[in-house]
Amino acid sequence: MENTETAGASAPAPAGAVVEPVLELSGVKKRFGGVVALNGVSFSLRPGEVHALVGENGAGKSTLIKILCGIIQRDAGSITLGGEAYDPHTPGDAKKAGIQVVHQEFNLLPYLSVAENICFEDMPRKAFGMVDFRTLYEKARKALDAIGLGDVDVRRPVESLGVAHRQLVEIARALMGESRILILDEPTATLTARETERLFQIIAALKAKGVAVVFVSHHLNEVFSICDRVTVLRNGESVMTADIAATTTDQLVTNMVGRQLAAAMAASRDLDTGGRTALSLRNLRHPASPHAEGVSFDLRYGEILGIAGLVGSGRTELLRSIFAADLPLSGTLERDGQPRRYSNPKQAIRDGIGFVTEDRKEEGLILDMAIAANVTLASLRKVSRLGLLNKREETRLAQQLGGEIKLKYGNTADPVSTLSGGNQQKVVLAKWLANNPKILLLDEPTRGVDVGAKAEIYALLRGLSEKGLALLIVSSELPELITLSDRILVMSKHRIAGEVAREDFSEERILNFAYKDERNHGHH
Amino acid sequence: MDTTDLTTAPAGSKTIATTTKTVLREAGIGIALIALIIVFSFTPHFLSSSNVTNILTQVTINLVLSIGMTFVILIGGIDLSVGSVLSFCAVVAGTVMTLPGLDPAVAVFLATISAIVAGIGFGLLNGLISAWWAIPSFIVTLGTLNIARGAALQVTNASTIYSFPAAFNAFGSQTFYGIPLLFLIALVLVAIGWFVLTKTVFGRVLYGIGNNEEAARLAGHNVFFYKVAAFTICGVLVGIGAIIYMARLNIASPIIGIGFELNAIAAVIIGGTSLSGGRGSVVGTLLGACIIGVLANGLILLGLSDFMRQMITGFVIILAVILDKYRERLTKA
Amino acid sequence: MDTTDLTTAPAGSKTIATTTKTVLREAGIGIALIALIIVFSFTPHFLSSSNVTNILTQVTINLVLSIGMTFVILIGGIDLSVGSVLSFCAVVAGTVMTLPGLDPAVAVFLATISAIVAGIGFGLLNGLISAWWAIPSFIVTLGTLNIARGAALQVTNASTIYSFPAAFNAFGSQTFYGIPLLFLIALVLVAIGWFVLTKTVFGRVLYGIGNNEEAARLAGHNVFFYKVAAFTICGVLVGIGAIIYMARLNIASPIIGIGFELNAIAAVIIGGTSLSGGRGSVVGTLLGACIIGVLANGLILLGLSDFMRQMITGFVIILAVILDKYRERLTKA
Amino acid sequence: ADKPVVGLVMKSLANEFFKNMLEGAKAHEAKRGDYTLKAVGMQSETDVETQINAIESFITQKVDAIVVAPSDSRALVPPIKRAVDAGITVVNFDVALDDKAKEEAGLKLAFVGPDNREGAKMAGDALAKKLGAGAKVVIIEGNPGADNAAQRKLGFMDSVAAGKLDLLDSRTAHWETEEANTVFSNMLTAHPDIQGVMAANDSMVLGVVKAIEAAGKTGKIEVVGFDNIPAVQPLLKEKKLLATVDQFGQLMAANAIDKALGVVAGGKPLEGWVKTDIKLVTSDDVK
Ligand SMILES: Nc1ncnc2c1ncn2[C@@H]1O[C@H](COP(=O)(O)OP(=O)(O)OP(=O)(O)O)[C@@H](O)[C@H]1O
Ligand SMILES: Nc1ncnc2c1ncn2[C@@H]1O[C@H](COP(=O)(O)OP(=O)(O)OP(=O)(O)O)[C@@H](O)[C@H]1O
Ligand SMILES: O[C@@H]1[C@H](O)[C@H](O)CO[C@H]1O
Ligand SMILES: [Mg+2]
Ligand SMILES: [Mg+2]
Repeated sequence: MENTETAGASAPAPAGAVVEPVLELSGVKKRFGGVVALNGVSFSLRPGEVHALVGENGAGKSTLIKILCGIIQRDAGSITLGGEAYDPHTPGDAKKAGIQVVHQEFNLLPYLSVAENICFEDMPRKAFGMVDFRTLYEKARKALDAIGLGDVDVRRPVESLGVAHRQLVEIARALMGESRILILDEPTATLTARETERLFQIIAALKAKGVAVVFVSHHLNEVFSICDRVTVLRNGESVMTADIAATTTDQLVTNMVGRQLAAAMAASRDLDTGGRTALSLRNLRHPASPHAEGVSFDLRYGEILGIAGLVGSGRTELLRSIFAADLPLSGTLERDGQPRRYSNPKQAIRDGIGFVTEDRKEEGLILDMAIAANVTLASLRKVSRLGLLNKREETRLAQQLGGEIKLKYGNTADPVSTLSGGNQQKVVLAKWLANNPKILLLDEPTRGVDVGAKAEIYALLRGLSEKGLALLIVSSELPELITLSDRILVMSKHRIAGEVAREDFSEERILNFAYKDERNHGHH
Repeated sequence: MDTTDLTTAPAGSKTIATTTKTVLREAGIGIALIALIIVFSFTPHFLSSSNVTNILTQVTINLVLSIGMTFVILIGGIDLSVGSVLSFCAVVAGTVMTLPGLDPAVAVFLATISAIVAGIGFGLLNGLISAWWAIPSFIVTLGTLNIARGAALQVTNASTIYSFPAAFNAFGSQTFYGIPLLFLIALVLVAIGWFVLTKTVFGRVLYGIGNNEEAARLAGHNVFFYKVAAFTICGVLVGIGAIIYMARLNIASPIIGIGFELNAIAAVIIGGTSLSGGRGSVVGTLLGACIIGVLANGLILLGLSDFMRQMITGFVIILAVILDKYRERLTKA
Repeated sequence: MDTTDLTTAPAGSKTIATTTKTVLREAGIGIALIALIIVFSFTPHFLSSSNVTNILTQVTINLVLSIGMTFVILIGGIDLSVGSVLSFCAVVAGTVMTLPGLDPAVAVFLATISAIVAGIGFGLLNGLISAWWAIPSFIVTLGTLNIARGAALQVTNASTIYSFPAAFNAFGSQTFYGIPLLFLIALVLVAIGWFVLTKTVFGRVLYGIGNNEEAARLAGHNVFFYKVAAFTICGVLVGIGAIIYMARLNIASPIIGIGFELNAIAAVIIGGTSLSGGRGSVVGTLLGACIIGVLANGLILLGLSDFMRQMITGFVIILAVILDKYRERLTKA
Repeated sequence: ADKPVVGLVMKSLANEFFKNMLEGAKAHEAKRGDYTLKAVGMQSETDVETQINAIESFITQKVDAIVVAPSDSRALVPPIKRAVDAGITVVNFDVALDDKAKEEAGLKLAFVGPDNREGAKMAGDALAKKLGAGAKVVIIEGNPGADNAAQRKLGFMDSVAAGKLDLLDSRTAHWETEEANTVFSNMLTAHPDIQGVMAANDSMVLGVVKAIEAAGKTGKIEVVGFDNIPAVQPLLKEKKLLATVDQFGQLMAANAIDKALGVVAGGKPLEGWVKTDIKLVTSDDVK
């Protein structure tokens, strides 16, 4: 299903002739100060359809959704819901009107239990406003079972869950309410194939019940596999709406970016085998790893080494232990053949390592600070003398790197928070490139990044490896790893479960390794 | 095989750990309290029943204020005005209680009501201003701290109010098997606070707001209402605290309560509630208030100089929180 | 044409908006200050040159402490100990300055050094404890508040130190075209603070840590070091503040400085620095300190009763921050 | 309209003692009718800054006379010197400025006020007389560092020596009712055999008496205080308070203002210590 070429419209369009739309928008506009986020969007949603909303980063998808659920108010345009004017002023209004949303950003309560998170909107009550914990746990249990998280204890605090499980908890929460319309803003960005598939089953079931679903994703293959219709947003305008069956990937992409996209995604590269070993791990064990043997592998200059694995297989932890973001429990690390023991990220950075983290907002960027300040954050020594900042040099460096990575921005003095997701991700990359690293660790480098920017990032990464950098890429998107990597290691439960050479790349092989452990241990 | 097995093993073991952790959260502070008691028990008189009565009496007012402060801190706020507002509530109640011609019972009843109403008034003010304009409550309550103190002075023209009904004065020193009645009232308030925070929807939403305000708002909760409510609850407790103060000391004056806010905040934080909100409990606050009370009492009994006492108090406050950190690490490992 | 062209049009206007915003951030508070001055200028004497000298003198100590407090609040901390530590630094310096047999110049020099060293000592203590154990600085500095006060009382046995060299005493009341010399020193400190925070790598990283500690750490910055440094800088300024206090009042005593922390925090927050860290400036702090100083002075000149004065102070603190919110909204639209 | 202006600088107006003083001064202003009063108080006993600021403001406003009860006997000397240099008549009352500090500053100033040490000794002696030699007593002190607190402690110590009392403990409760209650309760635990308490002011007496009541020792422990505030009148009547000292605060400021106006009108400058009245008030004085 990852292959867009073969994907067709898997779900037939609703039978019968014209159905009354449940939701209808026309000419919706929204500005944030000087930024035009929406500039005339028209959109209609029919009951029982799954309607994809696609567009580049910053096209206005999330803004549109925020208007629909009452977080922000539109400046112009009309919206009708079930034929009546609809003008929500609070998220509560939207919920009363039967609209449920899974937002792009996490909206969880980390110290509360999974059950409380799931039922947070409407906790079951007893007399005197007391929480009916029994019902609460039952409901949460059912909700989790329904999305396939049967083994997560509902009393456990959400803070103890990994990123994917958190996303699933959010989805479970949105499914709690009886809704007419379910909006999912990039729900699959943090999920791996298996959870995604499960989600699609749920969507199909809802659809059968007549619920209308709005589905936002940067993965067009997903759009083709579950959606009935698609609307493309570009620069805040709706530029096309079509039945899925009547459109193609190329057509969508062309409409999204407003031009033909080079076939960057598919380009293969020459296998590089000549480089010296840049990094060598022997039995490196993250504190969260249950296995004393840890992880061992070599990474060569000029090589792109992919790391695949299921959610929670310990890939993020592996990168963190290399970078000394978390200190490894045991094992050794060699850099250019020399043994190293970094005691903090600073030493790893000095040693030529960069780390693009998986969560750019929490760990990668300083959102309130200027683009330039973010770009130079890890290389302030380069733009300063005797501790004094050279702002001109800083701006120059930021502009230069911005050009190299094709960053779309207004001014390097603007806060990085004003950029779209994909461009924010590029700033994170620029931050490390500014330091001329020899090794780059990348954790989900294209999460939430649109197709256009993704292609650009791929090209960029290839370019880096051709310049001799050693790249270690963790990704949950197998096509991404397959496109980029020279070699793929598959992790399972904090161990290397297998290695796949480029000539043997196939999703099936990789998944086989990924699931190996579970098969052997055979739960259920 | 199902998609759910991914974290089976860790999840199972983690659950137990989680429960233990929750229990230990309070237990850790309890251990610090017990350690302190053991140290002081070598001091003569410390464990005598009359001294236990003393300690409990001395803990009472701080405890009552700390319960309210817990609500405010849980939603990520802070209330610096509690000491001044206590004073304002007391002089209002004192004025009512000494109105000529009132039947004592009626006077006490009306005074109690008016103290609570005054507390609610300032609680509302704090909550409304900080929630409406999204201003840090630190600065809002620094403002109302001054307003309440000035108002208390203005109302009384700086004089002390006394001569309350005899029954009311007697009530303040009453004990029940050596436990001061006022402390029992405070314990009931702890129980109510615990119940509200852990068992009611209202309480869970409060925690939720402290965890992630935006998420709570997106879930359709009226964050504004809850914030105002937390400050108002704090105001109610300040009002009750004022009546307890009057019952204990038989005066009401515009200069009482100076610095009470820091004591209350210290009790809450030592009790393990996070200053950034979302985590903590009233039971922890109870233990925190007891640590402060035991410390003050024990150091006087030890016969240390006032200056040494102040220094040691500082050390122990820090030490209690450091110990709590080690306990936290232990339970994590 | 370049890759940057896609958003040029809105971006261009954004840039201007951004710059305007930055300027307005301080300008807004400046406007509040000017409004206050205009209101008071109807009071006789308010604008007289001798009164201006008064106001500047009265602002000085709070300003010096507020500069240090700005550093601490920028990294998301708070320092409640500044008042007590100022007192401790002053009695240490006073003791040194009055050592028998010292040449006056040497005595003053050694005293200044020792005040700053004492300030650094407590700053280090605050920073190390809160950074090492990741304890809220609120509680750590609440502890050192008590420790420093107790230590100051112990060192002096609660007596006041005086009889400083005549030249030192005279220096404290010197003016320069009506501007107090001490205030000029404070202005220099503001300028240094502004320079460090806006022009150096050190300052940049401090802001970064205040905004997003984890991102700063993963970019290779030693968060521990910066946190300790911020508290230590605050300590240095407290030490300098102690010397300024002594020069102005010609005494050093263990009971001075009570409540100074709240004034300093108020100046920083009114000056637009965010209590949660990462946003703000020393220039804003300067304006915030002036607002507080002008208010205190003007209300005395107005001849209002002390109670009214206290109430109005409370109102204005809140009002200043509310006004700032409206300015913020205006600049956003 | 040419009436002379008198600036009155007091300590904490939150203290009833000063509030009474202010009322006395206002009544005096109305009665004399030939001067304008401008009064300033502080927010706490230790708020030296506000006092200094107030004096500086009065200099700015060119008042004719300043009457000041200093919160610190040394810190106020330089600003007062500036006022005198500006030609303003200054009278120091309630708490005396430090002689040595005055001398160093070249300041000559009279003090109009009570003898706190003597007053405290009067109260202490009353206690000693009631209890007899060898009685076990404690002292509750005022703010450490405050001159009148120190004087009163010395006065109590004089009584302890003269009456051969057994002093068990001496601690500060910062002039505060609640703190006095706590401190004394704890003292009572450590020394269950306390027979007498000397409190440096009556606010603290209120807390002490309540602690005695709570411990069920009413009538077994004698208490003396200082200030004779209204709130202790019932305690005197019920014999829960043995004695207190009235320093006629209401008249004190009025007195000092009279003296200052005399100088302003061309009278001779004051010198030395113009002692004001103090009087022991016992249960017998209250009916
Ligand atoms: N609160 C805001 N203030 C200013 N600009 C904003 C705000 N929210 C969104 N924008 C801007 O509006 C535009 C649309 O953003 P939006 O988040 O809707 O894009 P999106 O299509 O969801 O992108 P992505 O795929 O990256 O999630 C962007 O230029 C964004 O920077
Ligand atoms: N903050 C946390 N607290 C406790 N456990 C966590 C936390 N974050 C992750 N985990 C757990 O650690 C394990 C590894 O998670 P990690 O996120 O490293 O996996 P990953 O392979 O990188 O997957 P992902 O695609 O989610 O990043 C999982 O069992 C996860 O539940
Ligand atoms: O003389 C007064 C009173 O006795 C008061 O109780 C404390 O402050 C002193 O200055
Ligand atoms: Mg989006
Ligand atoms: Mg990961």
